[in-house]
Amino acid sequence: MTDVPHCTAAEMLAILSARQLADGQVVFAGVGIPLLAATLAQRLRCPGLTILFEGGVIGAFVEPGKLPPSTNDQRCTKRANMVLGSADVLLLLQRGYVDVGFMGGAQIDQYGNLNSSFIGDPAAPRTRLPGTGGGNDISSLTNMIVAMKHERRRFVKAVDFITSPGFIRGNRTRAESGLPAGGMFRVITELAVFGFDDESRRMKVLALNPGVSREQVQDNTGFELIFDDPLSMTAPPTDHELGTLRHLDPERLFTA
Amino acid sequence: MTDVPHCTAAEMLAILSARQLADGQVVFAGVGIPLLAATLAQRLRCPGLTILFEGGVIGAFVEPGKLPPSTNDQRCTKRANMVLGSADVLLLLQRGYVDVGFMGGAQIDQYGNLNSSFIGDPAAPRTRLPGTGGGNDISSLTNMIVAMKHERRRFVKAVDFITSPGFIRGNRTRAESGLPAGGMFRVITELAVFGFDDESRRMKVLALNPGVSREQVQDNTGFELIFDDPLSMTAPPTDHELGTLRHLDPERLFTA
Amino acid sequence: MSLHDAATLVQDGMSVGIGGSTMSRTPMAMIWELIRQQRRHLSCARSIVSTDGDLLFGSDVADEITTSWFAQGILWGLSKVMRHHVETGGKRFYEWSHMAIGMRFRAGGMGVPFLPIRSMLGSDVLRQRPEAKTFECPFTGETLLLVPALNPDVALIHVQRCDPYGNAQIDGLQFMDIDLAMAADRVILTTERIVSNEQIRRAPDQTKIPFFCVDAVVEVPFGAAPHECFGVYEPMMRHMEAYVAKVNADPVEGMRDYLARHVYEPGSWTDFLSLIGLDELLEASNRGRSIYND
Amino acid sequence: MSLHDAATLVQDGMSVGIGGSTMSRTPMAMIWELIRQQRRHLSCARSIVSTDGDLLFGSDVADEITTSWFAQGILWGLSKVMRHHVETGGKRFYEWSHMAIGMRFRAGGMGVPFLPIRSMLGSDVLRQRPEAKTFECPFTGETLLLVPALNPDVALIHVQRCDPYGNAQIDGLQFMDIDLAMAADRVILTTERIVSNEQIRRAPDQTKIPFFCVDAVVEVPFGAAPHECFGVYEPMMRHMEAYVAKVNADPVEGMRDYLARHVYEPGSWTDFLSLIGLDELLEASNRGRSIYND
Repeated sequence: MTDVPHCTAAEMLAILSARQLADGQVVFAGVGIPLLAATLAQRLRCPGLTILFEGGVIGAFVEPGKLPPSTNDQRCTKRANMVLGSADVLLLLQRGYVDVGFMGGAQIDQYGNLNSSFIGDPAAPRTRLPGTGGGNDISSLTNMIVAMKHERRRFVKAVDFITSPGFIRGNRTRAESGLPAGGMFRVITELAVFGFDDESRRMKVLALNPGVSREQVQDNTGFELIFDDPLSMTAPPTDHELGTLRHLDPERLFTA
Repeated sequence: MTDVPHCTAAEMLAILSARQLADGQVVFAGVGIPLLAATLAQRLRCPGLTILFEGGVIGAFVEPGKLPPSTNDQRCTKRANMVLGSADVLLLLQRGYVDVGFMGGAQIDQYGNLNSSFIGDPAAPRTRLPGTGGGNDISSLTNMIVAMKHERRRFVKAVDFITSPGFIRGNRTRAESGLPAGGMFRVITELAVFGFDDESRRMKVLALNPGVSREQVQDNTGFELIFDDPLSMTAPPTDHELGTLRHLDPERLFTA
Repeated sequence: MSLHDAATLVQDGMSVGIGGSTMSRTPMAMIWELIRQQRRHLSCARSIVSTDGDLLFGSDVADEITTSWFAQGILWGLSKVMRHHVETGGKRFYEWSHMAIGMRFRAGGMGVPFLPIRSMLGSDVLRQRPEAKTFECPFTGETLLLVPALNPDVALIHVQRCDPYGNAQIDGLQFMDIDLAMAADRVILTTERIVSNEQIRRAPDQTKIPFFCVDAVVEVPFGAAPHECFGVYEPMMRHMEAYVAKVNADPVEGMRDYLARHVYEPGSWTDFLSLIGLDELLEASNRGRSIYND
Repeated sequence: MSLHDAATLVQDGMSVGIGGSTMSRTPMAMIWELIRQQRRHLSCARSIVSTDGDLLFGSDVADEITTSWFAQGILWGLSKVMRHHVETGGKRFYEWSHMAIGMRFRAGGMGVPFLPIRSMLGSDVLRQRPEAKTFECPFTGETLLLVPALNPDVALIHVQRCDPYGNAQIDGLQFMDIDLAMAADRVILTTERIVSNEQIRRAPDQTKIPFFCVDAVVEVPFGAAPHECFGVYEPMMRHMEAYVAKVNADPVEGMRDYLARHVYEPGSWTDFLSLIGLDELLEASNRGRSIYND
């Protein structure tokens, strides 16, 4: 996938995702790569990053080597600023206190809609996926960053089922659906960093990961991509980034 | 007022009110006589009486001689079972967890409506009273006991302003107003104990206080009363009741 | 931050939510400072209003107060100050039920335009409040009342402790302060003491207000005086009684005199506390802490 | 009360709200007992469902589960047990957003028929849920979603401690348990320990569920095993991993075997804990208490 052999795809995802976060932001992070990447950003460049977890945690400060197996575990609360009800932490999104949501994704389409509910017909699904969790709420109410594996079957023209809304059918359809705020901001994969066109709201390649070609990205994508012009090239992970990441997840719980 | 000279009108109110409560009930009590009477009932006959206060207290157990100057003071929480938000304690009424509300009253009418907002025209009031507090919520959502002074100007045919609804205009007008539950249950004064007719919902004398005549009650009331038949006579305060009451309020904060 | 600087976040004409209830955890020092800075035309809202409302009307800082109950306290009957300002028509007291005020703050804090309630229906309190809407429930057909969200421009809240960022821990009665903090666009915290962020992080389930709601933190010991602060001091009743006697005797001249001597003349909040007197402060503290004695 | 007697409050066909979330404070002992008593046709609801949902479907206790997310845990990917029962059509998984579940319990706890939210709009999650109603706000003209109250017949909630009357104190993450307790018509509490009412009254601001919501209290140490209980034990991951390997290898036979050996055969909950093993219980306790070590 990449020219950086010392780094797994999951590690690449975590490091590039962490770079998308800015100090002082309030980020609502899902379990797995998002939790890990937000924690990485906090340790690298963003000591004032406030991490929220769905279990009901504000200002998490996860301990190295003690990654929680879900965002509802007690480990999420260690040295946090505040613990509250899990509906209440989601209400912070609705009230507008959250700058960015950060989740993983199973299937995404050209408008940034995510599916984590059904493969096939919902009435008789080929696969029943786990469902939205807080994903629908987060993506409905704030700006989203999604970190996910880049495979053609995961990057589809239209998802089978919109679990977590991106820009719905593009243009102004998101706002017209009753979602005036937020929307898909960035998608991070092991191949590239994506944004969305301001007008059409179609997915756009902003930067290629080190050693990745345009063709490689397009070939692994089930719809036609827009490429930013000029197109950036992402700097490779540094030893400091990778070292810090591995210190956080020495057992490769989320970076296998 | 009464033939029991060793007892003030306020003490009589507190003692007769306390008798209206039953062990095991959940009672939402206002400050003043209600707080005192509920505490008295708890010490006399109802150790399992659960007292709620508007400040956000469940299971209050007020200390003798340390009566709180409002139901929002820390003294209300001493040895309570639970402290919660003040909107949340009111929501218990809406959810149906409260058996009886218990308040004082400034002005009441034949249908048990209470006014604590305006004397005269609300647009240009002769007197602006303090307002509803939790009274409107309590009387809208549960069965009410009211303890108040019996004066002709306070017992009126129709209150100037319905702050806390009783049976509105009688018959089924309360339910028709969107208040299917609760209603005025008892009114306690230094003269008598009142209920409300099951059909017309007009105020009815259930029992005369010791030494009080029918005429005396009617003469001090600004509308025509119904008298229960047969009419009961309330037993006078016992020394034990009075002694316990004075132990609770030795400074006569609420029983002057 | 100083009381003076924090108070500049409150501009003339703003809507201001006030934390605490009746005589408890009232942000008195901040109100005192707003009077000194001669703020004008505020629209205030509080669950239950006590002598704080007297001062806001009597000093001409507030034009209107939204609350469920407004008196000095049950012990003193009606507030002659409130009566004077409302009955003569100069000031407005907008009355809602206590739960309605709470649900208005809660709607604001939840980021929705309204919440449904089952009280106020059938009463004249509702008739005075056309901004609430009676509504037929689409699920059950019942009549409900929709009360509109209340999102003050700024909230004034007094707490026992918070860190320099504004992560606040409230002991005992919370009243409507958590909803208010979430609902307000800005929050000014006064606090009995500022503690380290490390201390906050040791007991995160005691934190009630997160720092990102908070725009200013001011350490003001006895910042709710002469009202009470749970676990720290009870109300200073001798001062309160003298105050009530003075302003109820003459709501205009009595108030003018109280403001001159207790608000404008002192050089600092500590000077005001000196007027209450060390003996009463110590007594109130002793009673306040006694909640933890058993 | 015993687990056995408390479980009789849950009748066939009832709606059952389940406290905790994912692998945390799950009332596993009560679920275990319901399986042993062969309860049938339950309609369950929980914020996030983990292996508790596997067991409820795999034992045929529940016909339907209302939740926002249903898998064994992020570490193990999809639940093959859930997939088997839902995809073959025998069982139903009703999906709502996490906040929607929370607001449905909250509406139930507040005693109103619905609450308004701003999520789920525009998504296919909403298209699957015609029982939610899109609504034009009469105050702002915005589009909102009204989600209906969820008032389970009975709630199962596990807590760190409560008194014999059911006044319960929950440490750390509360999840949706407070709203659930208020919403349910009956509540069965399991608790790590029963403490005196005197102890509850010493710290009333730590009480999260009042006794009058509660219909049964059962002291069950390790009552959330093999899941975690905040501050007491973390999840027992070796047991969990063995469980997942077994049931995902064969969702029918694997589950049958697990239920036989871990639910039906043990003579008591303590016997089940013995199957987890003292070493893992002690390790989990050590990790659980470590939250308070710093």
